[in-house]
Amino acid sequence: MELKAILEAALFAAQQPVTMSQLQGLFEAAEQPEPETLQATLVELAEDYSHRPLELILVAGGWRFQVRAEYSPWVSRLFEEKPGRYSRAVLETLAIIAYRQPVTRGEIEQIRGVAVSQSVIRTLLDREWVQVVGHKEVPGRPGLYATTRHFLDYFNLQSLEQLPTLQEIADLDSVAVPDAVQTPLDPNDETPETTPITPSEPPGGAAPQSAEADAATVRATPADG
Amino acid sequence: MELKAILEAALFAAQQPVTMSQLQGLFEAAEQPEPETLQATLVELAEDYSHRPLELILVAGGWRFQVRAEYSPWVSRLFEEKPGRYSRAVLETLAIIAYRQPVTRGEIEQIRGVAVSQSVIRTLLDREWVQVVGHKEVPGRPGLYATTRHFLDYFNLQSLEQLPTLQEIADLDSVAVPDAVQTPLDPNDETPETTPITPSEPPGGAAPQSAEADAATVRATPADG
Amino acid sequence: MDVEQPNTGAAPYAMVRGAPLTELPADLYIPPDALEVFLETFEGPLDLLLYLIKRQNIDILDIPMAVVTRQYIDYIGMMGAMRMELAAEYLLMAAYLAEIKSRLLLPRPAEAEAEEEDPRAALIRRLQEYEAFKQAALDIDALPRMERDVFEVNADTHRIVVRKVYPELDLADAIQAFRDVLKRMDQRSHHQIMREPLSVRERMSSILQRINAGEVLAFTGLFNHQEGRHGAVVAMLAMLELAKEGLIEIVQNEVLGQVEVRPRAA
Repeated sequence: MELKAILEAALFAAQQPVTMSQLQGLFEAAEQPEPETLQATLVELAEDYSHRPLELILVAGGWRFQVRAEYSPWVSRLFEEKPGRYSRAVLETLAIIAYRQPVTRGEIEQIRGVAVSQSVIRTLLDREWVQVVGHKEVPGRPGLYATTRHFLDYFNLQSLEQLPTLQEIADLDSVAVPDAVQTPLDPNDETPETTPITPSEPPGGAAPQSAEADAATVRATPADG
Repeated sequence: MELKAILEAALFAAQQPVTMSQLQGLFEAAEQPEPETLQATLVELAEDYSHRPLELILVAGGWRFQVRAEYSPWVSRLFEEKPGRYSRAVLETLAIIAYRQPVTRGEIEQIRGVAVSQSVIRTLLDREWVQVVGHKEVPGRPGLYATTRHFLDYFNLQSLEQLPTLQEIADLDSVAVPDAVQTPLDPNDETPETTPITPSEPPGGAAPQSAEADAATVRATPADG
Repeated sequence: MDVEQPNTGAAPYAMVRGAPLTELPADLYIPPDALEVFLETFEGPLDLLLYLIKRQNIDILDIPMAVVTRQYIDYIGMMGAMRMELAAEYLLMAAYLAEIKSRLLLPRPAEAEAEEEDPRAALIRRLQEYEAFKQAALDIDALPRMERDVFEVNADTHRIVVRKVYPELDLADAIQAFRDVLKRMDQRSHHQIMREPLSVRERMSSILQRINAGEVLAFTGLFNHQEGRHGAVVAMLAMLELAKEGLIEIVQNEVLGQVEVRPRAA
């Protein structure tokens, strides 16, 4: 039996990403392929699929076949349940855990400036995207949250390093400390605020760009006087 | 997007066989392929896979991809569970069956002083170390368990006689617990019971008296020839 | 249409520039539902502040505290006027902003200025940090995700034959376990267990097995000449034991006929 075909069969049979050592374990000790051979064959297999509706990719948990994103308009019709949309609270909390792990709930709240509800944490734990990896040795011994391998697998990542780069936080030293007097003198200060605050975004306007869009609109108005 | 590729994507994404009407439902009403076209495309797709480790087949519920049986020797290893260890109950039950065969579950329980779960028996039957060699003609007709040829083979024995005798086992025991030495050697021992675990009524309803009755008879016979 | 006004006799909506705000600005119309939606779109005071800043295209590093503070407090005031449940964090932020503003207004000696941090620094840092994570949340949401963008492949595996892997067992462990059983047993039973040689028990099993397989055994067929005297004794004992336990019948159908061994009828 050809090595490539065996790997292909196993990768399709597995319900999860398959690690290199699992792939080696498919063979009797005497017949195990060298890691280099295995690696080369997997790359070759991935190339074989380059024009197929499936792709063979490497994520944190190992190698897996998946249906390409281009097909989701059709494939998603197979599933009655629509994939969950996550609230901003869930996504922001996930982002903070991903970039700042291990982190306590208190620290997350500190960054978000608002309480993090139990249901948000629950959602992330239930999805197995985050887990408690320890407890901080401070009063109350709060849990320390970190992302899981499943999180990486789910978001098609091999490691945390592949996360989008976090926006840089400008060095405050470079900020010109303005004259204390200047600010109150700001001409805007005298103008009463008249900008209508009617939301321009429809409900569900947690839409990513809403804030920017609003800003643009408002800028165009003479409201700022 | 090519029809065949869309079908391929959907068939791989589905967790169950996909019916023709589900496949049609992947498309907007205006774009739905004719049933004949769909059918012909599926047959073509199945042919594409004729030399692959997977096959596209039609089962009662619809079409599905499956891993070919020839790959079992390798793929099987993905699903093999790591063997654990046998519980104490399994070890004791096996030993009792070996030394006291043919024996009912009720009799085993009487000797062990605790119940023997069905899963313990199941484990030994699955392993083909023991088998039912008959049924005792008492209410419930409980099965009589005995060891198998396979049991002897596994432990490299030619016959049960190669097992240590009970006397040898008892002697081993006596090394650890010296005051127990006398007891087994003296057939007329009058010492009151010292072990708190008195076997209670066997659940299997196996006549508890038979063993004692036997004992008397057999003791009188020249057992060792 | 005017927003319903609360009784002005009691608490003002908010303090704006030191004066109680008891009336909503006349040109400020907010449909009640809209405000609710509006508030829900904010993830907290930092989010609201960021919105106010971005809306005016102000550099986050150079926030005009007075403007932002006033706008912020106006919003809080209006939300209060709408009798909306407002998270404590929003009120806390209002107080914090007011504090920064007042510190900026205080004249500071020149020498102290160099050492003293801009009172806005901490706020700016928090806003920047929050903004970074707000963006990161969007970035993560945009990653190709299982179940939404890409799909796990499923191939049926029921034709794959899975070998069962069993634990290994050392005979010594089983014997050790048996020793423990013997130790636990009461002494009388112990004797009963002790009495029979294993060869007899083994023979009992094999006779039963043959009978249950449907064989009618001739009594004489149970003896194997090659086993010699010892074997004959074992066979005899096994048979007697089986008969005694009521597991077999030894019958002779006619006088001087063949003696047969068969399972005992129920």
